[in-house]
Amino acid sequence: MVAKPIIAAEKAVELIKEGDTVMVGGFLGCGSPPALIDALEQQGTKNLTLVCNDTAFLNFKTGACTHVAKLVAKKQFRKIVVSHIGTNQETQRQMNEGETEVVLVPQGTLAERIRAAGAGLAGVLTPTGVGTEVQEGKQVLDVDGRKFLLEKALPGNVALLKAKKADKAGNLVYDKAARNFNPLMAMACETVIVEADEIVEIGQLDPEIVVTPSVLVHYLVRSKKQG
Amino acid sequence: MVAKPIIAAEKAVELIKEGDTVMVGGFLGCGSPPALIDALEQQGTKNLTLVCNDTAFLNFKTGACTHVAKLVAKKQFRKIVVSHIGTNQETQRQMNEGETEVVLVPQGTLAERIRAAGAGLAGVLTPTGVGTEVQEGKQVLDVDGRKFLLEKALPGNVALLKAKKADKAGNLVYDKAARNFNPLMAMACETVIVEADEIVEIGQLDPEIVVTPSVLVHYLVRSKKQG
Amino acid sequence: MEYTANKEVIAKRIARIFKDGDVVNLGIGLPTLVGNYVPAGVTIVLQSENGFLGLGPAPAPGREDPALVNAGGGFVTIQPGGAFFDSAMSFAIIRGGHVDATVLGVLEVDQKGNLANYKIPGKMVPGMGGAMDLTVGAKIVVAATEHFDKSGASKLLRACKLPLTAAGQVDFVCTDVGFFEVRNGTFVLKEYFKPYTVDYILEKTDADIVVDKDCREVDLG
Amino acid sequence: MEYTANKEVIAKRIARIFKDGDVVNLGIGLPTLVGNYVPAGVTIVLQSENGFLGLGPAPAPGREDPALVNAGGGFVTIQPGGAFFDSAMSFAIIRGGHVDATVLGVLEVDQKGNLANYKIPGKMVPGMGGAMDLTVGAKIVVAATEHFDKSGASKLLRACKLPLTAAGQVDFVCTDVGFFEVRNGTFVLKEYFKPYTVDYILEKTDADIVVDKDCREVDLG
Repeated sequence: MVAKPIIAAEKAVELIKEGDTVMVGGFLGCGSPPALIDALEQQGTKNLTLVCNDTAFLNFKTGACTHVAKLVAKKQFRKIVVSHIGTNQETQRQMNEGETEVVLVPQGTLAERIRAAGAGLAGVLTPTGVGTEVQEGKQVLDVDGRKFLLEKALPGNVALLKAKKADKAGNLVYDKAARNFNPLMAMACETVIVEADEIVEIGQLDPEIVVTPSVLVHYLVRSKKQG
Repeated sequence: MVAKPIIAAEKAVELIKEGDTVMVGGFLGCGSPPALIDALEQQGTKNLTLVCNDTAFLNFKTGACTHVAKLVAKKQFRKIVVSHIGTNQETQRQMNEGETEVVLVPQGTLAERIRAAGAGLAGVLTPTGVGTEVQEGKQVLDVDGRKFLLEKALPGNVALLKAKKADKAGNLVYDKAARNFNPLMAMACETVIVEADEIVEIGQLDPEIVVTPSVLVHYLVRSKKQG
Repeated sequence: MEYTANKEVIAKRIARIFKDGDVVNLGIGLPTLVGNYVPAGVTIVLQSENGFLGLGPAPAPGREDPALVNAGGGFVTIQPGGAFFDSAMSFAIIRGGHVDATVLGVLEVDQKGNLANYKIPGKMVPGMGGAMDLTVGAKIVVAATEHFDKSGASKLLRACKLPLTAAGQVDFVCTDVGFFEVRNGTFVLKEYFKPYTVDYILEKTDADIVVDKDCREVDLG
Repeated sequence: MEYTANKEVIAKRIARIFKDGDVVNLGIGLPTLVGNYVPAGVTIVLQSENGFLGLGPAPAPGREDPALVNAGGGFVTIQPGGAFFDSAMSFAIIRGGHVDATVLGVLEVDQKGNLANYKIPGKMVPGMGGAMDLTVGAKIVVAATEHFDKSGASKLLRACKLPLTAAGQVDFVCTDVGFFEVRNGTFVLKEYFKPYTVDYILEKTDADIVVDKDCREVDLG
């Protein structure tokens, strides 16, 4: 098995170029990679497209601003593809004022579209969204008398992921509900960067419990937890 | 968490009725449930449709006949949906002589069709099989200038699966390469019956390493290994 | 008769829908309360769409785990026999019909079973999150809502005006005045809750309601 | 010059294609031999489509594990750093372009990059197994075949007659007489193997062949 480069977060985000589609793991921040997000904010790259479950927390009153919300606040995205923005007032403001294109995707459809990209499928036929605004502009197919939307694969350039533990080959396991979109995004991006709380030697992860196999991972970054 | 019934293999296969579509886990028999297959052979139910990766081993010269090949030999299937029959001379004979309908499906397409059924999708768009006989009779869709086949979901009535370990709620883990199609078939059938080498109390399986969550499993059967 | 909003009544009634062993997904907010009123002898298994089965109650103070939260980001626990999985598996379970029931909050719900709960154009656009998949995938979809909004307008309508979360997917609507089934394009009143009356409900609700032949008064006090 | 079938030459040459770290899927039969000749200093990671990464050599006698077999059912081992997964993930890896190269056996291969290797109608129909996904998904598809069949007929053709496993997906064909690239609808001869000559190959092969400007003799003896 071949070891993957272990690099600093600041080096890792240099792989992200203006105009790229960046996928960020996590669900309301649970399972998002904090060091990679901070480094991308520091780098300041603009005109990105974000693919994420949501845009985490940003509250004008309390001043709370967490995870990808930091990048939203810095206006690094020209387009945001997520299932939920209800906890981020700034995303709603940018959308309502036409500053940023926000595409709302049903969460299960988002998961399948990302997975499809990673699995070499052009898309899936889902009943979700039939008869709603989500249907607009999409091909509707009749299969055995029922209507389905053709939802196309959603690939990305760079994935920023968070794992609990990685081996040096890039095999990953996650922490409880922090798994969520991370394993799917690992399949769907040209460059996959993983912030891991712990990095162990090759052979120290049981092959039965690996969730993301090494072949899908390109770079490892040590989380600050690890020191 | 609610416990699932633990029943005898003979009782379990009574859930299979003439005309049913039966999915059987395993890859050349590795990961197939021996006690359930033997019980179904004993019961002798006919006119079944088999969905499996392959039809295991049946060799006219050596007399070898393993796993689902036993059911093929007894002519319990009117239709066989698999990716490979090269190791089963009887399946080839039945196909060539028109006794049994054999549908050959590319292995990755078979996996996705089963998964789609379990995931509530009507199908997927795959590039696999474009320009081959597999394309015949299927809708070809052009997505962003490339051709894809619409491969429809493939659901089943009863799944016969093999696990290494189950807890009484029905959470499952598998044994190495014996995993293969088992977790997918667990999603795709109305009734899911699992032959497990070991059945432990609820709470004794780490929720992080469960491969098939309990909600997908309906009955447990003790394998003979367990005594 | 005066209307007093009462979330507890809604949660109590919905909790009686479940059979032992049911797999249930409860939306954030009012629907989450339902979990507190499941009758003794009935065990339900809660699915959390962010990726696990066996959602348990909030942890004791000091025992919070940032990696163990529900779909609203609140700290929770996991029950023995639970399991973690990724978002694709989570929604395969939801969309694939492996969830027995879901309970969802409401902006508007109409007599055709349409539900609107994710968007007030130009005003509030939280997004649909998992709600569109839940309404399409769960075997039983229950809309949980106070009967009237703060201005006193009926939340049960002849036709939703807001963008739909799901078209024709709602099976039951439970409010704090009664329990309704959606059948053939009308609401069917199955139960009215003390102290409200059938006449009160028919008069105040801006929708077509058929009174079930077995309709009865229920006291959820 | 007389032709002698030589699988070893084919395996040796193909093994030189790989870069360090490549993820490779080797078909059953002749392609499996390729694993034995990977040059020192190059580590490849073998993917086994029945569900794991890090396929290792056959175990010592007595150490066979019935749950640890390759896609042909043969006993194997798993390398440190390997991982098991289900068939959907296995083919997501294959179809999704995460496999750098696949080596597949041949019944017929033609100059348009068509491959036939799963069916001789009415005679032998093993089925395509994972081959159709592998040809579509792997970044590089190498067809491995003896140059002639037992009757002496060329296995490289102008156009396949048998049902196709894949249309236009083959990148390279390696036989025991030479190494060919498939380019713009013809075979391009890149190397001829000692003791065969360019003229021998052009004369005996039933297909259009362009001789690459850098074409050279290679000794794989």
